[in-house]
Amino acid sequence: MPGGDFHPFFFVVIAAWILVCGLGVVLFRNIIYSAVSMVFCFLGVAFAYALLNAELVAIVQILIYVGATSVVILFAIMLTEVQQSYGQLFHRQAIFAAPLAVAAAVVMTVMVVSTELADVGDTSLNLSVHALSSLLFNRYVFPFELVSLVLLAAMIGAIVLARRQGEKR
Amino acid sequence: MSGANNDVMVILPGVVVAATALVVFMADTLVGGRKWVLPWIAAAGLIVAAGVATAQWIDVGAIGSVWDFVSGSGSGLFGGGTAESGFASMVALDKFAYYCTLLFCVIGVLTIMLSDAYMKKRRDAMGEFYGLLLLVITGMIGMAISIDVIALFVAFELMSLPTYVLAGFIRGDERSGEAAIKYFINGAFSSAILLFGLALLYAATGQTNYASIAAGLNNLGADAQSGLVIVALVLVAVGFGFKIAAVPFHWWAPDVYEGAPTPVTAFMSVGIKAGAFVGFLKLFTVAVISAPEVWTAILTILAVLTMIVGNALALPQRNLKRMLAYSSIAHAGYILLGLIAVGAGNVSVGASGERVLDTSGSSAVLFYLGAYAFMNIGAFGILVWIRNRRAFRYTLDEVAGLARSMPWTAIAMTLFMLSLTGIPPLIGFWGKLYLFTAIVNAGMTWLAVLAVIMSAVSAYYYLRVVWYMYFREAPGVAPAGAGAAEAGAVQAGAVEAGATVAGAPVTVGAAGALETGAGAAAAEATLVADDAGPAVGSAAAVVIASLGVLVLGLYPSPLISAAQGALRVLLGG
Amino acid sequence: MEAADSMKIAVILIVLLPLVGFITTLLFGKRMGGKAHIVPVALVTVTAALAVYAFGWVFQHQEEPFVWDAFSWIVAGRYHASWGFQVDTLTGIMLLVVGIIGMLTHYYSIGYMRGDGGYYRFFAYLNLFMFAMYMLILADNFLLLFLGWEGVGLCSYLLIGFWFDRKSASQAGKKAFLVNRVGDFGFTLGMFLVLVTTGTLQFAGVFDKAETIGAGTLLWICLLLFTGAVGKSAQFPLHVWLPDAMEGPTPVSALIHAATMVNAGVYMVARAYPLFAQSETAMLVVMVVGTFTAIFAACIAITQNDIKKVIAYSTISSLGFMFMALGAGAWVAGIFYLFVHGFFKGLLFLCSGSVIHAMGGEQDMRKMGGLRTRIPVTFWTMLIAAVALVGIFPLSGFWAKDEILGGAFAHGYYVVWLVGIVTAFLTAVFAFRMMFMTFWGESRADAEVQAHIHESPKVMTVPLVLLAIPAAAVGAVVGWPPEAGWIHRFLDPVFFAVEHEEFEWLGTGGALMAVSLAVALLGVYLAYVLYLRRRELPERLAARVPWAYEASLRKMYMDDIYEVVPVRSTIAFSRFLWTGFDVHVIDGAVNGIARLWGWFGDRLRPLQTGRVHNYAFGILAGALALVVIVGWVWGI
Amino acid sequence: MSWQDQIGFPVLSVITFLPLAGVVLILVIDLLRRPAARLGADGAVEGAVRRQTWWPTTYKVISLATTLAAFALTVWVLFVFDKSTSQLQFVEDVMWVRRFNIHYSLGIDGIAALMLLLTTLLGFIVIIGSWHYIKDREMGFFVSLLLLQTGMTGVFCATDLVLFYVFWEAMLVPMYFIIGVWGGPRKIYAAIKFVLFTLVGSLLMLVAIVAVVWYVNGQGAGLTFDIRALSDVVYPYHLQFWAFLAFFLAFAIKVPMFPLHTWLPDAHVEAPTAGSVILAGVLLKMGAYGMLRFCLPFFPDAAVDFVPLVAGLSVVAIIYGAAVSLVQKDLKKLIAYSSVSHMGFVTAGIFAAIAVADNAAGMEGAVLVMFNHGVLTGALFLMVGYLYERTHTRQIAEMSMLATPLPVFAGFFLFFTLGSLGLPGLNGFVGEFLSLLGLFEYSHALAAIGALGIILAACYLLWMYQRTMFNDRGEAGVMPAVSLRDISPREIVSLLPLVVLAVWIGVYPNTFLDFLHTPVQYILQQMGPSIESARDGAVAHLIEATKGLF
Amino acid sequence: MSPLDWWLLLAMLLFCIGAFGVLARRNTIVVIMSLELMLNAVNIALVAIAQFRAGSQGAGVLFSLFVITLAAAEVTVGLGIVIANYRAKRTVENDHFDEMKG
Repeated sequence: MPGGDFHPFFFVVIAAWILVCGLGVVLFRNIIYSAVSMVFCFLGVAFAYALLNAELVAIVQILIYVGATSVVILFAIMLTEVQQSYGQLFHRQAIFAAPLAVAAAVVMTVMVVSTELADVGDTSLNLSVHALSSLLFNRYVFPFELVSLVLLAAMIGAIVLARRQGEKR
Repeated sequence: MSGANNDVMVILPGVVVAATALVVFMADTLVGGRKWVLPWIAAAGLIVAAGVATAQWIDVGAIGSVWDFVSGSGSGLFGGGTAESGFASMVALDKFAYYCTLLFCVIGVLTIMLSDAYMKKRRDAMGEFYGLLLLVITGMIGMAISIDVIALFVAFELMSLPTYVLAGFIRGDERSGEAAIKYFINGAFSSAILLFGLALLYAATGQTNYASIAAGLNNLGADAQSGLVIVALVLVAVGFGFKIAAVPFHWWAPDVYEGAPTPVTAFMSVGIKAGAFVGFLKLFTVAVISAPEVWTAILTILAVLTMIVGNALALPQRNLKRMLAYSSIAHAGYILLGLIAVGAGNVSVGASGERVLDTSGSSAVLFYLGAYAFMNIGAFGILVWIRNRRAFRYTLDEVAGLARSMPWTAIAMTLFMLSLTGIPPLIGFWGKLYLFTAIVNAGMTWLAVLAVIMSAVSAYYYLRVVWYMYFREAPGVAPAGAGAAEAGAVQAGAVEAGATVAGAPVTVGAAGALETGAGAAAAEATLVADDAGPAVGSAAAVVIASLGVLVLGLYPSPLISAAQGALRVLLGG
Repeated sequence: MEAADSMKIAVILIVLLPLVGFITTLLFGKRMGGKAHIVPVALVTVTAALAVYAFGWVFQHQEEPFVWDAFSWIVAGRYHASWGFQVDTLTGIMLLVVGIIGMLTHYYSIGYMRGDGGYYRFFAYLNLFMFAMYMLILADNFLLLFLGWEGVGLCSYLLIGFWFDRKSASQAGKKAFLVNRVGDFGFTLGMFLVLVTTGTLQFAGVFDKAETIGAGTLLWICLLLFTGAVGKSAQFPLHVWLPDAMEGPTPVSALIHAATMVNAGVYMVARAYPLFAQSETAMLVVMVVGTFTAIFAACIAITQNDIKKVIAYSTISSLGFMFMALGAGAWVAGIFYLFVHGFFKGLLFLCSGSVIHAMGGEQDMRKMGGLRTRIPVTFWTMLIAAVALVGIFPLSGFWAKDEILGGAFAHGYYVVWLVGIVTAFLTAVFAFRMMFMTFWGESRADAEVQAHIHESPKVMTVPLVLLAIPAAAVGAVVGWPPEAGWIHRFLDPVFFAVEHEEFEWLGTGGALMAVSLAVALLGVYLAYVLYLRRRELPERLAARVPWAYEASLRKMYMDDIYEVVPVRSTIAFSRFLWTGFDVHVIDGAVNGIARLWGWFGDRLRPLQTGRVHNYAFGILAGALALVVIVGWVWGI
Repeated sequence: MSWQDQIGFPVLSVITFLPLAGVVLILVIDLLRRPAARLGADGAVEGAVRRQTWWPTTYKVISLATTLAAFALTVWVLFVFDKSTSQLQFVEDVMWVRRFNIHYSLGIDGIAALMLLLTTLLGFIVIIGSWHYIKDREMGFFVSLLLLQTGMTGVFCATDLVLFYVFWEAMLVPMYFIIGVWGGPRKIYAAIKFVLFTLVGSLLMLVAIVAVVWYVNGQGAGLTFDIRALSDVVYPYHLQFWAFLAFFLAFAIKVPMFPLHTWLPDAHVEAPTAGSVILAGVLLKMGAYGMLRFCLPFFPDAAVDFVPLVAGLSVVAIIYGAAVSLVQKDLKKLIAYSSVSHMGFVTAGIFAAIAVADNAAGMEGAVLVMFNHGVLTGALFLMVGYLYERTHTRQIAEMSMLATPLPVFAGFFLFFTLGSLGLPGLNGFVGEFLSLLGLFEYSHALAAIGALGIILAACYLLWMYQRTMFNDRGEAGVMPAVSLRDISPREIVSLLPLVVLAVWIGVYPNTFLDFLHTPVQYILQQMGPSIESARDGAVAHLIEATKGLF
Repeated sequence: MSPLDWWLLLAMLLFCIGAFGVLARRNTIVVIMSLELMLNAVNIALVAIAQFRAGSQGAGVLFSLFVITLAAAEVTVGLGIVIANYRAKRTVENDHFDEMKG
């Protein structure tokens, strides 16, 4: 598939999928449904990456999000034993938040779309996995190392937080 | 130096800090009960990192006399030199980075000292605490040396994530937890916004490297003020504005400052803020320098709102931590003036057609960050110190009469409050003077006028602390009238009070400067509670901060020269 | 220059000795107790001798006055004022009056004030007064004159309020000072105008340029200076302090409020003769004010019952006479009157003091009577003084008064002359009303007081007698022949522009003299009828025209007007400024701004809801707003 | 002229920092005398420390010694002072902050010399005056007084704008404490009001300082904060206008000029005696001094255009202050408002002097009024303090006939009252006469109104005197025979220097005026062209300035 | 509209949906999920830009990889915080966390 080639049909389908599932996350009353909807959304995003010719990202997306993150979230849902939101689903400010979100989308879209970017075109940057990893471990090795520190911090942080009080290791 | 060697040299101070973090984590599992070594390790790591940075920074051969060194007139400390980039222009070790690294290490060491008594109570979590703190500092150093938005964002996250944890470090404490959740949700929200902004910036230029972004924006010509760039810059400003607590992205600050453990609050108020400002400064003045009109407009709005709202909301606060939180919001507003000065200032065209900035705004920001570090850490340090000594809910009423019970503490707090107000000859004054010169020089005098009016407003709540400490009496202490009261009665009462509290610990300061009426020690005796024990570290931190505020206030040249020299060679610009 | 050098020493001593007396008495007088008077009295005696010496010097050097810039006082910018002294014939006359009466009053006070708790203080103040008064008359520039001017005012304040534990005394002292201050206000502005116009304050310098000053400016200068004189010399409408000033000990009344200080205004106007003489309008004002005051005060004096008040209003009236003279152009006559008035009015006061002393402090004439035989020395001296005051041949007052009236008539001010005649008539009435009520008839005092009546000690009566001599004779001595007496020749160098006409005994001059003498005698007779022969008449008269009587008794309501118009309104206005404006408007604004900030901060607080989602909303909304604003600013 | 040529040691620094050295000495000894009171010391030790009765005397003596030494040095300086030149003298100059070319530079001209004398004089007088006044935290009080003196001295000596500003602000802090810790019932309100008022003005001044300095820098003249160098620059009118306003606001608040005066009565009433004396005696002078030093020579055109406004406000202040004094019930408040009135003469004199050519007398008079007011009002506050120590009240209504039990006191009180109401022969007269004369040259009408203030001054002062010292209430007013101790030798000693000065200046003011001739001429010279051009019309200038804003 | 614009539009819409979730939902866990949506939206944008923007050298793709990792870390920490708070307050509804305000 020629990279970066824009397929209106696939785009529309995937976009619809992503947005509907995204809405599902936000709108479902049952938190489990929300979580499942999120997983589907992530899947859609993975397809979008594929459509954009970034297979590695798509795979990583599926591995990390669909595989790991979703599970963590589900665990959290189980741990907090709150499957359903009782009472109000939304804050009262939702009636302001919805227009705000719409307005944000509109304003940003108008502003972004109104800007004609000169250099946009089908550059079909077709990076192989090899090329990507080469970049990752040469040019981007510094952020890569930093990310590892972030993960370390997150892990330790999660342990610190989730540990019960007074609990000894 | 060259090649990979060179790359490592470029990030060496950061590597030292990160490595120390790992050492702390590991040592945590190895030392068993001897947890007290952990802070020493952490501090040592920071000091080594600072030493490394200093060694790399200073051109030893050109130091000249000691006096030149101190007054900054020699070229050895700040003049000349080159900047080196590494990791394929991902990071750069320029004088800016040295300055920031040194600043962060100082802040880190002071925070470690401040937290001694606090962590003594939470021995088992010491490793995590100091390790995470070091990781945050690594992230901050990363912000300072990044010259690529990807590195910048990762460093940003490295700076943020452990802070969320630190804010919620007191498990079981609802306020601490609440602080963490507020900080986390808003923080993640705003970093997503920041990320989107960076993505749009990337969209506009197709580049992530600062220099390339600058070139790309330059190529855009008039489009450098297009809707895309505006949205991108606003979103970036949201992300950084959140971290520096600029209005209207400041909401978290008071709640989190109040709820988080006080040493962490102290760290957040100066460290995180400094880190974010440093990243902000470098990104805008290096990468987005081609579109100064846009971000100057954005920052001007932010600065005006921040100064007004911060000061207005600090006024009614009766909780000292909250008051300091709002004051720190207000100070963010002042510091923004420096950034605006850069954007609004005289941008001349260099020899090869590139834009050359007037750096006085940037150096003012760096100077102010340094000055602010001393005074605000000091102020929070006093709160920690009082909390170490007695039950203390950080309210204004509780510091009433402090001048009698803890005279030296009161004096130090007065110094910090006056410095925050900007009263000379304390360091806060020079910070403000520096900022005002920058902004006036940039032709935006009205902002300076607004800032001074707000400073006058701020004087009210800063001086309120002083008046509570000095002009009021602690509850239960008979007020001794100034003129009319019989001296004998007061003396007798004081001696009596002194006798009844035999055994109550007296602070180092109580041996103090002002003729005290013994007094409040009696009330204190029953309250001195859980955190008993000498907290030498906190005291030392406060002393260091006071000395910094006072000595650098009397002779600010070294810090000014450093801040100015830090901008002399700015890689990527 | 032998003589000048000796004069320098004399002048310095004249000024300094009383000052030394003041300081030493103030510092050590208390320890000296009843002997506290020794130093000041001795010093004043020496000073009087020196004053006489100075007079003698001036007598010899009439044509060239002694002027000496001792040392500079204020040097600022292009202005310069110095401690400079000037002795000319006018000064000489004043020196004589001040020196002699001052000395005699000091002696008199030894007796009068004996036993008073503030004995030493009294003499200290008196000496300070002498210092200031000498300074006033010896000054060679307006500023130094002003120093003496204010100095005598201060002493007047201190001495009127000498018995400060009496409310009325302390009130009266304050009133005197404040009313004088109003005059000084004008005097100060006058000095400014002089200074700005001529560049100097030195008399000689100013008068040299007098002709170059524009008419309008000159008028202003004269009017402003005259304001000062009005205050100091108790002219209408600033006369109100002088009657109250009688709260002070009687020697003070004699010395300060009759013989010397109150003359300062007259002296000053006379001194500024070259200025006034240039401005007809100013002269007219001086004359009108003087004339009006003369008759105005006389009308009040006629109903007063306090013996000192009568003399006080009489003094006001006399001072009015002097201004009338000056304004009418009869300069020498004015000074002549000042000269003789000092003696007989001083004497009159001292005698009244002796009467009061005899009556044990009683001042109400309605409780006196029949004292003629009980205190003969006092009676005879007082009678001389009264006759002199009324102006009956050949006593002093006659010559001076007659020259004034003659002068007014000669200059064509017939109305003024007529008013003067009426005043003279009234003067005769109230003066002899006082004499008859006090010395004739039967005594109306309590038995206890009656028993105590006694003649004053020698130390008081001797000065009375000594003073009676000039009071009786000096007028004839220096004023003979009328219009051309010695005093005219003596003062001519000062009032160089005055021309003399030959006095015609059988012409207008003689006729006028006869008229005034007749009027005075008529007045005495009327008093005799009203207050000795038909005592019931005054009451019936008062009942016939109650409004007139009441107005006279209530001092023409001047005090009431002052109470309401300037005093109360000032206080009310000040109170409004303070509680209304200062506290509410200004401070209200200040506190209001502070409160506004607090309010603003408080209103913002609810925004800080503590809820995460609100915060996030704020962030996003803020971001959106920023985009819109910045985008809008750039018109996208 | 630098100190090397004149006196052989940096005398201004020594004068400035001698009190600070005293503070250090006191603190060191205080620490040394508590050998045992360290960590873990108990109350017994505290008690033992407190029983060291020699200590209060010692720190008072140290305070007195340092301030007396500063005064003696000042007198020496005045002897050495060269009155024939307008140059700064005893100049010291050390680089301070290289980045901004800020110098630690001191130097005085004649005006500053007089103010220096006043500062050091009142400095030691209040030490004597406060000897037994403070009962609580006494050492802190003396330390504050010494710190305050260092700040005030520095203000008058500094010749670098930033150094000036540093001293100007630094002096706020000890005053804040003096009012706040040792003040009366509403001390907190008064203290914070004092600080905030001053701060608002001085912070705006800071912006103006920066704007002025950076303008000069932008003209290529290089960065300098040197006052003389900056005052030689000709600034564009709109900068002059706004910078003048900012400077003027700062100084007008300090003076204080109507309607910015409301901090003053509160501060004076609540402050302890020494605080009031210093406030009235020195602090108010700093405002007028600032006008002379900055507003006029820096911004001559703007200053000239502001003359009508300032002169008008000054006259209003004269009348207003006097009128409000008239109805005060509190002695201190009365004197406080009278300060507003008296300082009106100062500002009137200063600004009248620049309104018309060759009007140095007004300005010299104004400076003399500054000095005189320091002496007289300082003395009056001191005496009210002494009175308060005896009667424990400052309410006029609660006093009467005090001249009976306190004759000597009443004498002194009368002396200063008379000086204050401008009796010729005492110092008050000379200054007010000259400044009113200056005003008269500018506007006869304003001077006439201003002169009304002299009448009112007599009214309120004599009324005050009558109500306190004399009998004001008939028989009822006679105070019961209370045994009040008449004035003590210590108190007399504290007042005598002021008496001497009051007479001296009244009789021979040239000793002091001589110091002023050349500096005033210097200022007027700098103003010269502006005075000539003032007739172009202030309104046109104002419009121009407003345009410059945008 | 260029193809990139379409992708950016998609990204912005998803971003705003996520933002709406953050603003509107009470359940903290859903809020965290919404945050993830926002990050995914950015990722879509990044990858799209990398593909369509000339001279972008694939930085966007790598950026997105980092973001995915960071997002995972963020979720971990976030959920840790939520759980810790749940222990203390037995609730995950974020409007219960309003003890500190004003």
